[in-house]
Amino acid sequence: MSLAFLSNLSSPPLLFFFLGAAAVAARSDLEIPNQIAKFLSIYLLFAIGFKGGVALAEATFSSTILLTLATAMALSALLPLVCFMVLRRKLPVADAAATAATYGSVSAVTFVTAAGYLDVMNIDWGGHMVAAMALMESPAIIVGLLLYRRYSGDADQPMEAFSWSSLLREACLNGSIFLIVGSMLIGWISGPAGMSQIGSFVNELFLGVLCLFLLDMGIVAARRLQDLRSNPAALAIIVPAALLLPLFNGAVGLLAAWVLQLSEGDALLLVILSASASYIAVPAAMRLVLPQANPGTYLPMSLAVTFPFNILLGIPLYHAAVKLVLP
Amino acid sequence: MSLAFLSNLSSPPLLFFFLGAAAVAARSDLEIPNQIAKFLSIYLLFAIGFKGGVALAEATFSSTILLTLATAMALSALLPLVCFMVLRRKLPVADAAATAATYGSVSAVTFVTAAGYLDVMNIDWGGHMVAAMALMESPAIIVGLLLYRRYSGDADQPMEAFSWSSLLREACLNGSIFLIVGSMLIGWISGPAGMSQIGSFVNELFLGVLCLFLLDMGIVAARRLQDLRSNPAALAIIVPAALLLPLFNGAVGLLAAWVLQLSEGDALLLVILSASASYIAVPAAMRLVLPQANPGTYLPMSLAVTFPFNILLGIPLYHAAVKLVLP
Amino acid sequence: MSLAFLSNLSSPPLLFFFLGAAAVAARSDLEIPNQIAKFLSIYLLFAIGFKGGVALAEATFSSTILLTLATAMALSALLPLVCFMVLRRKLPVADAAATAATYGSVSAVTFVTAAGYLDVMNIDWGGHMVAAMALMESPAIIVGLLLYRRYSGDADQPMEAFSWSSLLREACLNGSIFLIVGSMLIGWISGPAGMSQIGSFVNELFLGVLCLFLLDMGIVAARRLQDLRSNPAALAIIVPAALLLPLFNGAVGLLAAWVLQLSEGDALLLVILSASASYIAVPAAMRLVLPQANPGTYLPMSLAVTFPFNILLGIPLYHAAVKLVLP
Amino acid sequence: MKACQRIEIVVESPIASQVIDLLRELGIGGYTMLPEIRGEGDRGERRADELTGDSSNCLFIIACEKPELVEQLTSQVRPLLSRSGGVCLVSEAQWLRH
Amino acid sequence: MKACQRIEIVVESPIASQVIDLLRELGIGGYTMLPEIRGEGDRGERRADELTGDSSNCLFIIACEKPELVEQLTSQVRPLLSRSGGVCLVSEAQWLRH
Amino acid sequence: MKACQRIEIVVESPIASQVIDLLRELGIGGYTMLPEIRGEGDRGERRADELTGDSSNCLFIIACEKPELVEQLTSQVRPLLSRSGGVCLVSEAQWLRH
Ligand SMILES: Nc1ncnc2c1ncn2[C@@H]1O[C@H](COP(=O)(O)O)[C@@H](O)[C@H]1O
Ligand SMILES: Nc1ncnc2c1ncn2[C@@H]1O[C@H](COP(=O)(O)O)[C@@H](O)[C@H]1O
Ligand SMILES: Nc1ncnc2c1ncn2[C@@H]1O[C@H](COP(=O)(O)O)[C@@H](O)[C@H]1O
Ligand code: NA
Ligand code: NA
Ligand code: NA
Repeated sequence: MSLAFLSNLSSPPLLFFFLGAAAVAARSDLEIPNQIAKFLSIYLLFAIGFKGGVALAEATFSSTILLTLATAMALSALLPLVCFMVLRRKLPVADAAATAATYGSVSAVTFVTAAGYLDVMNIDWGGHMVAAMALMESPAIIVGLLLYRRYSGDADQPMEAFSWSSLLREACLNGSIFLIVGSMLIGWISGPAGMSQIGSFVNELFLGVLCLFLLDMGIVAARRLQDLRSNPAALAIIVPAALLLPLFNGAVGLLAAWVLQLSEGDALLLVILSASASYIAVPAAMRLVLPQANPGTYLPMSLAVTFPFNILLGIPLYHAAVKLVLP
Repeated sequence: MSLAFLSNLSSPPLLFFFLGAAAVAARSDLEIPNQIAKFLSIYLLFAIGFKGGVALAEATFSSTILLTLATAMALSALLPLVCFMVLRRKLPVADAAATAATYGSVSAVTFVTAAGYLDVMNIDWGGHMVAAMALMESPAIIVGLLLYRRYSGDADQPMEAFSWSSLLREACLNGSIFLIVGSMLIGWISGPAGMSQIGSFVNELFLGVLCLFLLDMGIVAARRLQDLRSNPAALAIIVPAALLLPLFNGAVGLLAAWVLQLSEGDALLLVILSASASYIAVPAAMRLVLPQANPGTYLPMSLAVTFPFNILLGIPLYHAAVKLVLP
Repeated sequence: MSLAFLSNLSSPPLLFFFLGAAAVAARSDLEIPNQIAKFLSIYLLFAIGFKGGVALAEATFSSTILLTLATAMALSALLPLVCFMVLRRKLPVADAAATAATYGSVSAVTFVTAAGYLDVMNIDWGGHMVAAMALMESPAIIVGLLLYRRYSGDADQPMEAFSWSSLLREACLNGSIFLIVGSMLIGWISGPAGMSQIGSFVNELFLGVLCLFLLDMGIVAARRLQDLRSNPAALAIIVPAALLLPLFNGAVGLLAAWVLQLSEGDALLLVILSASASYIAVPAAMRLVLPQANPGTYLPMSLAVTFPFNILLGIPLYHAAVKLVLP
Repeated sequence: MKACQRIEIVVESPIASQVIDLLRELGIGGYTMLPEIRGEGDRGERRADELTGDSSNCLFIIACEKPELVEQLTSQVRPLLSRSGGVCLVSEAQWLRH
Repeated sequence: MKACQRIEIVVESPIASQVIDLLRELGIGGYTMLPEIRGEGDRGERRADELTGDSSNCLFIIACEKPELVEQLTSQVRPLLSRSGGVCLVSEAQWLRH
Repeated sequence: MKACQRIEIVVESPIASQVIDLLRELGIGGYTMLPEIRGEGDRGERRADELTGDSSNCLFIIACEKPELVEQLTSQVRPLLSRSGGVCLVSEAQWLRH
């Protein structure tokens, strides 16, 4: 296990994440322009989605696939329940609900990093895991909102500016999700013939782009951590929660993977999906449907603490756990 | 032919065009940042220009090449005449002239997509077609302007803010044209030695970048179509015209290709050049030299209707016609 | 030698530099969006740094390496002295000091272009030259500032808004330097295993990206040259100085390379580092520590004259000189 | 030239679409919008450095000649500002008729 | 501090260069320009999403202390606005001398 | 609504951080900043086309209700403007309280 840790930590993508954080710590003016960071993430979603789709086109359809997808959705709906129960002791109801939604949902970039890790390790993973990721995006948002309405006391009072249709649009049609699912469908339709056309674009640039993208994420996460420092009270709740929630959710995900007896690669991906927290789609949705929640709570938790934790320590840790439990 | 249609429609680049349009229809917030879209188009122009130049360096110079170039220029000057005569029955003179110029000129991106289609189909095309494209850009603009002056009635009245030199600069030195022609010259000068240096950059990324670029074009074209919906009167003229003009112009291009007995690839490119309509260079030039024309007419025609029509249905349709006529 | 000149001048990257300059001369609106230009430079620094680091990991550590690094630092501290003595006869003290710092320091992009030239020529160069480049960045800034304080007459008067810590931060932690050095360290840590992960991203795109980047540099340099034209007085001093300083500094660098008996590749890189002038890190630092100096002097000198001179004529010229002196 | 009021609104990017909807509802036909800008205030620094607009602002400039519309706009913008921060400034200007 | 007029012009990007030429002709030495911004008005929405500036605006800010220059500028900007849309606002401000 | 002063500062990008430091020192809690904009003035054209901010400007918008703070700010901004150019405009505005 320690070897996996080391080899993960010395892989270029993670080292570039550290480099970004170091740039902030050293107060260097190193910066990735904003549109470039968006481009890098577009490329990563495009590439992983397409690869997953082509893999799906080559796979034989099995009931395990369907079961995995159903489990993924269930996880996304159930995980927020536990998170909420714990968090509402320390946080206002709105913040607890929004945080629960954030941690029930998934981070596409964490998923992409884990898939890259598997590729480097030469471990197969199923293309349907991309679909699983997409399915885990939205249930958590809806559950989070229902939790808020149930526990906040102002359930009857008509929600200002709220509409289920706009909620569903935010939850399901978020740009990142739309792109990765769309790319998966396109990969699935065009199959190996499509891969022969854009294969080198999709495969050979992947890890290099991931390096540059994680360099940017390192910069942004370190900045948010610095901002957090000025708020020691919040820090005492936020940081421990942001470290424990992924471990707990990951353990539940591992349990599900064990029940389904998933392959090594798929199991790791299901665990990382459970353990990861959204910092793009859910925060955006929460602004619209739960504006009472303070983004200063749930956003730095997922972006500045859980994301780095998952990609740096989480992936090899969960991998070790998967190998232990699913031999 | 139906096979070509299907294989064209299931190729990743076109599927990504649909994905972009679907994102707009579903009101997803998927978006390619603006500078990234420009970068993708810079890459495509650079790559096609360079490839064409290297091909030119390797080709033996023949009189067919010269004839093709001359024909291309002639087409660009003549096609607007017919378009104008038809359009001025339905549109104000200024709009008709600007639209005629738009359709006489060419769309570099449509050309690039067609060249990519040929590469995927393993059909050769001549590097001089890049030069043909460049030569077709400007004559249409000048003819459009002359038509306006002849028919508008205010020919004698000095044109405000108008100068031939600024017209020619807009017409010939537009950034896209400058880049593709410049890259062609550089490819021609540096030849196969140059290709060995930047070959993998130019070739292997091409279709992948085209996917992302058409994703953006799908988004933009769908937005413009949505804007059009609010104007049903215009719609009744604009949409049919934007579908018929490429068919008519393409037929004339095909006739020319038949007269010249071009190869399959070159013929298809000449047809697509004739059928395509500018939505970058000409609209920009029209703002300066024909400000009386309403950009709300000619811009959505070429961008939201003709461009998608050409890349989705036009390319395989013209290809089938070429194979019929030039066996 | 003339052959090297020609083959350098007909290589795609340089031809694209000319194309950019031609676009400005022809008043075309060709333009590389600003964030894209930054992205291209980020990629180049990342790729060269990483390659250098991997090369370092594979090299056996020798005393020549240490000596080269020490010499590089010494050059950066000493070259400004001579430059300053010459320049202060023609320029105000502040301008002379800032210009001396500019020419004592290095241009990362010139270095990257020279490394690409060596790769194309199949000439080896040592990864430690990246470290040498980084070490040459800052000494010149400090020497320039000391020169100003010594000769300006207002040495005792406390410098407004000046602090050594902010100076050192600007000098050593500039984003470009931070990125190339960080990438070198990461290449060194992850070694050939890392290269196998991101090798094709780092190697195969390099010259293509350099083409697009030099296209942008051609545009920017030509614009600055045009701005200079309106100032003939300055021109008469600036242009000759900007041509002579690289030759003089390059000669000193060649002398050092001869003393150290460096290999052909390393010698050329040391010469080009000496001959090149900073136009990113130093100008930014000068704004803070020497605001009295006029950026209109030192910036166009290095960006519009010395940079093009070095990459167009300098590299093959210095190469010929290296081959003459170090057979 | 016609007297008008110049309204300037800074809000965080995620609620830009709500401001646009509001303008349309009120029948304010025109606005100019500058996306992805930076700022600092009670809610910390917004550096415009995230993938989403989470840490960026946008700036609306609206010329409006009907005082009652300005009144309505500001009263409806106020809750948005209270909730997620920002500023709204109103000043007098002359609008060039064309 | 010196009294001046603050002129603010929003026009579509393709005619930005005409505005700059105009400013230079009039001898107005200084301006600030914000490119690629968005907006909506009588001519529909401009989303700043096209390859060319076809659907984007730009914003000029000009401080000018000579009323007659302001006069000339507005009268020459008017036809541009009539033709391709936009707004021009003029207000009073104090200019910090330095 | 509360009367305030609207301060608008254009400076070249390399000294943006000095302006921000200044604002913080003076205890001016809020500002809005538009990076990478273009302009022209006595020091030539700034096209926002370089890798660094060397040829670009940035624009600060600051709403401030304390006249003495405005006083301090302008007097400390003046030397920055003298040295590397730019403009600072001050005007009256109404600040929507929330
Ligand atoms: N006094 C001010 N002047 C100008 N802009 C401000 C001011 N206060 C806040 N802002 C802007 O409004 C945003 C949100 O402010 P706040 O809600 O105070 O955090 C900031 O990021 C700034 O862009
Ligand atoms: N009332 C307004 N306030 C602010 N900006 C406006 C207004 N009306 C129009 N604009 C701007 O001017 C551009 C062109 O307006 P129009 O000609 O009305 O379509 C729009 O895209 C907006 O950016
Ligand atoms: N009269 C003006 N109105 C608006 N902005 C100006 C004016 N003069 C200068 N500027 C801005 O201030 C920057 C520096 O001006 P200068 O120091 O005069 O070169 C310019 O690039 C413009 O962005
Ligand atoms: Na999760
Ligand atoms: Na055509
Ligand atoms: Na040097």
